[in-house]
Amino acid sequence: MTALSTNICGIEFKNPVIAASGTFNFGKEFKNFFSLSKLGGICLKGLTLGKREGNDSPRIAECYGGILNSVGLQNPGLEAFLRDLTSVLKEDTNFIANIAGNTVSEYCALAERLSDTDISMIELNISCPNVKKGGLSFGVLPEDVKNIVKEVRKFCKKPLIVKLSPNVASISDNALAAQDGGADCISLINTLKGMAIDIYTRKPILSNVIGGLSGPAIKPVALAMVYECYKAVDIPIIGIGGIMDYKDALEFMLAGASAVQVGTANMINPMAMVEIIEELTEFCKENNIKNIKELVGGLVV
Amino acid sequence: MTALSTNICGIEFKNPVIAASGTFNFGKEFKNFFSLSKLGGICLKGLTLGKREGNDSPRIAECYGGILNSVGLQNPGLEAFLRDLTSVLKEDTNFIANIAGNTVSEYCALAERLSDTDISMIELNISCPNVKKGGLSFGVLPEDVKNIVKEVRKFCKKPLIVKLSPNVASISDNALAAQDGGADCISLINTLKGMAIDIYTRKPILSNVIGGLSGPAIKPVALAMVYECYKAVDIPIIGIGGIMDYKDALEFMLAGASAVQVGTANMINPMAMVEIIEELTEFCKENNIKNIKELVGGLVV
Amino acid sequence: MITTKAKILLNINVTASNIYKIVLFIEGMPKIKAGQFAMVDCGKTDGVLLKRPLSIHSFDNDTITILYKALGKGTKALSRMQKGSIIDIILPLGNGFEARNYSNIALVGGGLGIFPLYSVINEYPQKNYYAYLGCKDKHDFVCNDIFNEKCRKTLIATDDGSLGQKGLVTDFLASDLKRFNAIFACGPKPMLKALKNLVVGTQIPTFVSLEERMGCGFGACLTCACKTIRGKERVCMEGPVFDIKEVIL
Amino acid sequence: MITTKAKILLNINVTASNIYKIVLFIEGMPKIKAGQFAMVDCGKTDGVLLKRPLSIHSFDNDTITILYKALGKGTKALSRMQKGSIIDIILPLGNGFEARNYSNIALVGGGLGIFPLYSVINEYPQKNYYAYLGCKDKHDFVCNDIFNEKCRKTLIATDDGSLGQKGLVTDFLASDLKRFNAIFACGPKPMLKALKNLVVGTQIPTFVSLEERMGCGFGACLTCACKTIRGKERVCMEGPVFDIKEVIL
Ligand SMILES: Cc1cc2nc3c(=O)[nH]c(=O)nc-3n(C[C@H](O)[C@H](O)[C@H](O)COP(=O)(O)OP(=O)(O)OC[C@H]3O[C@@H](n4cnc5c(N)ncnc54)[C@H](O)[C@@H]3O)c2cc1C
Ligand SMILES: Cc1cc2nc3c(=O)[nH]c(=O)nc-3n(C[C@H](O)[C@H](O)[C@H](O)COP(=O)(O)OP(=O)(O)OC[C@H]3O[C@@H](n4cnc5c(N)ncnc54)[C@H](O)[C@@H]3O)c2cc1C
Ligand SMILES: Cc1cc2nc3c(=O)[nH]c(=O)nc-3n(C[C@H](O)[C@H](O)[C@H](O)COP(=O)(O)O)c2cc1C
Ligand SMILES: Cc1cc2nc3c(=O)[nH]c(=O)nc-3n(C[C@H](O)[C@H](O)[C@H](O)COP(=O)(O)O)c2cc1C
Ligand code: FES
Ligand code: FES
Repeated sequence: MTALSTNICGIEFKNPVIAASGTFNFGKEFKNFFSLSKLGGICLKGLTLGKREGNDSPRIAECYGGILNSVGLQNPGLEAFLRDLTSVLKEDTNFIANIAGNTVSEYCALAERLSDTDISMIELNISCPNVKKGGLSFGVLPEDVKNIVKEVRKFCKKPLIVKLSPNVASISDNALAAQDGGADCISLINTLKGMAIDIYTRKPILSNVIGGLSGPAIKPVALAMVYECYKAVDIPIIGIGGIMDYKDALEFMLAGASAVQVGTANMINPMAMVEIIEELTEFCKENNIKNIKELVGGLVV
Repeated sequence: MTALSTNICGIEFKNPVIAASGTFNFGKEFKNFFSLSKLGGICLKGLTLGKREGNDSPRIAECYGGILNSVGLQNPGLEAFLRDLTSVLKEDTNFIANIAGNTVSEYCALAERLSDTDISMIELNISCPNVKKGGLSFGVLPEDVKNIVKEVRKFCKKPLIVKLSPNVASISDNALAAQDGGADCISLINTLKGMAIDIYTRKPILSNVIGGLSGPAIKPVALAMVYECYKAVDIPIIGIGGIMDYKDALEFMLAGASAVQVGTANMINPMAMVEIIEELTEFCKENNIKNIKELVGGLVV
Repeated sequence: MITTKAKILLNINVTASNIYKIVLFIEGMPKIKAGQFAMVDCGKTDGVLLKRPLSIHSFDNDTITILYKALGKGTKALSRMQKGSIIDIILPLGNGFEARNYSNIALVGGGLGIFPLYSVINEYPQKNYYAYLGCKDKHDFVCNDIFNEKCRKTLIATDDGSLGQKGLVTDFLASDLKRFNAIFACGPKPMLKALKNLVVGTQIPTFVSLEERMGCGFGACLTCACKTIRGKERVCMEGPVFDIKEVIL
Repeated sequence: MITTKAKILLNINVTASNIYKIVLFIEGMPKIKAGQFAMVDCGKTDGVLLKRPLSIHSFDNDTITILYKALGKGTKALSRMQKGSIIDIILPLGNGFEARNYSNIALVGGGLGIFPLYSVINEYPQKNYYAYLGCKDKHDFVCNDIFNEKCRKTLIATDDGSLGQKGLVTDFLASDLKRFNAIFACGPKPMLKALKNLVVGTQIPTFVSLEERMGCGFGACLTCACKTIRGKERVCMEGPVFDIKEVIL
């Protein structure tokens, strides 16, 4: 056991630092910068049954301390993934499939097929603000959350993570609903709905008008939600939202996250996760922390 | 008529730039910097029936591009306000009373008493994340919003603004509920619930643990919500959230806001609103805009 | 109270422990009182928004000097600013120490709290001063020399005895109490509490300067509340200096 | 593709219209191809997070030169950076122009799109080049001289006729088409569309470098999509250079 090793839903993680879906594609691009085996895990780009082209460009706008994206789940589709992209799964880290569908049965089909691969876990994306059908609409009301999780659970043979949307009335109600539905783990937050306007052209910057806000701007919101969920549920939590450095990661762990996902930071600095892992190791050493699990939920209130 | 003059719910505004409640106290402090008559209006610090001491310090934490506050509606209470603080109402601008209660009948009592003063409008604060009872809890579910607005409406003889919380499932549902309840105007957004942790002490930075996030970090979220509401309701909208300069103000107006409120910016630069007003005037001149109302909802999609 | 521009005339590290001295030139300088502070813009890097509250260490007709520790994002950014740069500043803020009516004044400072105390000597150089200055270790001392020069007595104490006496300043104050007709203090809460215990039985007017996280610094946001016998008050407006009898520490 | 540090050797304004020339020294410089770009860190001021995509104008063994317009927050912050500063950079990115197999090449540039075209000459100095360069007005021209020096022909056009011909570069290209066995172009969408109309009937291999708002610049975020006959592709990876026949403009 090293200071950073941890176990989530029976899966061993070298460290609690996982790439967030959509900011790491299918991993290959980052091999230019470091060995993927350094990472705790990688959430792959959101997969749908069929190929999706996503929204038109511009799909990104920079905001103060954050970015808006409206990629809209562009991906090659399940079959193409299974055919062309599974070689990355041989890398020595945990791969998590992030799945999204237009209907409950599409989610089920994805979960079923991916259960037969070397994927370590499956993350249910019911929180994407950038697609018309499905996506976020399954993730708003607690009863809808519970229902979809219950259905997917029947087909999912891997540990099931449910990724929650922050655009809801009560995050802890939704977390409980996911737990009740049979989730093994929850991850949060996905992006906040947001918008930016070019005052000269009077047009929205994103062709899709609305996008999802990520980056340091959303960290306080994400942290409060993780803390609320930690008080509500018994299953492990993966904290996400604006994590740029090891201090941010520690804040999430103190608030109750067993692991963290790093998204936007990867786009700004491809070495971000490696640096976080190194600095967490250093931090544990300096503070005589035998294993980082000691910190989880360690907030003193 | 000047380029910036506007009319909201029958009230004349010199310009659409209003101080946001809680960042301008009762106005006096800013007289050190400029004449209050320059402003379109001022929302006074949230008033409650009885005196409130608010939460313990620390009540503020700086986040990336934003601040968290947990003041908790510290105010001298209605009677002390009426006795000691009404002299500011003589200044040549519009004063808006921001009211909050623990019960619906407290809101009604506040609205009734303030209707007999020189206040121009009343803003119903059902969106404060920093108080235990009341505050936000009236502002989450559309039916609760409609109910409290309907009750207060009976006692309120001034134009009634309902200030919406962003911590909800669907902002447009809540906006419609406010309209249905009889609101003359909606303002949004109040702060997003957020949190910050000191990793060395392992304690939350705010003594109240959770606070409200404001500042440029929340602008994209606020803008998207204003736009959603603009598509949903017929009553005027006052846009709030991270407005730091005239460009931000214009984004909100293009998204559908008839006027804007400036909050956090006042704390960082006490001249912020005066600068915004000057730059808006300049912008209208340069772009041959006869009156800024032309821009409201002018987003090209 | 004005919001204005200041030109950096000097900005240098003065100790091993990241304490900087900054000298700012301000045209049309308003009248300043000892113990007042300024809200200093540290730039808008890495998500920083708020100005930082920093006490005025000394002042003359057109400059102020501040001693500050480069701790977090804001003050570190400030420490990187070059001579000649122009920054935004709001000053003077808060009530300050009122020394006019006292002749024999004890100045009791702990850590960073030592810095603002010097402004009292700066404003009223003709009084009799007795300084009691405490720090963790000798590296934190920056301005003991100037106290030494201007005070009848300057007692230095460190937690580890690496400079002056070993112990807390309040330990060494008790025996001298009779000498003073006022005590002005600034420092960490535990020091102020110890001081309160010490003076509670005496009639010596004692004033303490408090620190609290601040938003605006000029009274608008109510984020800087401290507890007094009258209820919550703003450290930036009703303070930072409070009568020790009236403040709940 | 590496992520590394670069030292600013030069960073100066070269025109009236806020165009800057920056020269960066990079130790362990990777091999660069004409038409590739870099993601350049502009600091983290005023809420800026993302690196900015900027094309490589010219390069040698350990330096690259970029010409950029200081437009928004990021590039303006970059323009304020001092000689000697160290910045983060990712390079080289994208596919670039492949000139190897062509001898007579037309370089068609509009506005800021002129800058990267020069890197083709920089990589293959021995070819025959014909440059068609267009801008709004004469103030936007920065590097026409170096094209003039290296090209068989350099046609300059401005919208207002303030320099060279009055009109669009594509207007002047038509009559010369027979001379080229390749066209490399970079510039605003309308120019590229006009070019597509011009070459659609010909057999001349024509490659265009596209611009799109980018997040990462190295293929990870899928935010920079453009439409091609194969579906959406990443400007930063499959591009920025596309065969004009395959891209939907
Ligand atoms: C009235 C007053 C006078 C002061 N005078 C001095 C002085 O003369 N010299 C000096 O070195 N320090 C002084 N301080 C403390 C100084 O304001 C903080 O050290 C500084 O604000 C920390 O900012 P940062 O960017 O280093 O830290 P960050 O962690 O980036 O600050 C984040 C936020 O927390 C606030 N904050 C963090 N620590 C403190 C603190 N201890 N007190 C108040 N706010 C804090 C900051 O102002 C900022 O809003 C004074 C504080 C007050 C209230
Ligand atoms: C492959 C490529 C190569 C480029 N090469 C050059 C070059 O050599 N010289 C040069 O002057 N410019 C070049 N550009 C354009 C340059 O990237 C933008 O002008 C710059 O990013 C704008 O940033 P800003 O900070 O000035 O504006 P901001 O408004 O602060 O930018 C906000 C966001 O929008 C993006 N953005 C804004 N405008 C553009 C744009 N026109 N194209 C792409 N992204 C934009 C920024 O990258 C940033 O993410 C290139 C763009 C691309 C895609
Ligand atoms: C460009 C981009 C694409 C994303 N795509 C997905 C996706 O396909 N599936 C998903 O669940 N989340 C997606 N997200 C959300 C991130 O996984 C993450 O939840 C969010 O960005 C917050 O984390 P951050 O602030 O660290 O980026 C995407 C985010 C970005 C910025
Ligand atoms: C310190 C502080 C105190 C506030 N107090 C109140 C209040 O009393 N009543 C209220 O309706 N909103 C209050 N707000 C919310 C603001 O009015 C505004 O809605 C919010 O800050 C978002 O705008 P901004 O980003 O421009 O600050 C407060 C905000 C801050 C920062
Ligand atoms: S800091 Fe704003 S009132 Fe004191
Ligand atoms: S910019 Fe990220 S994939 Fe192209």
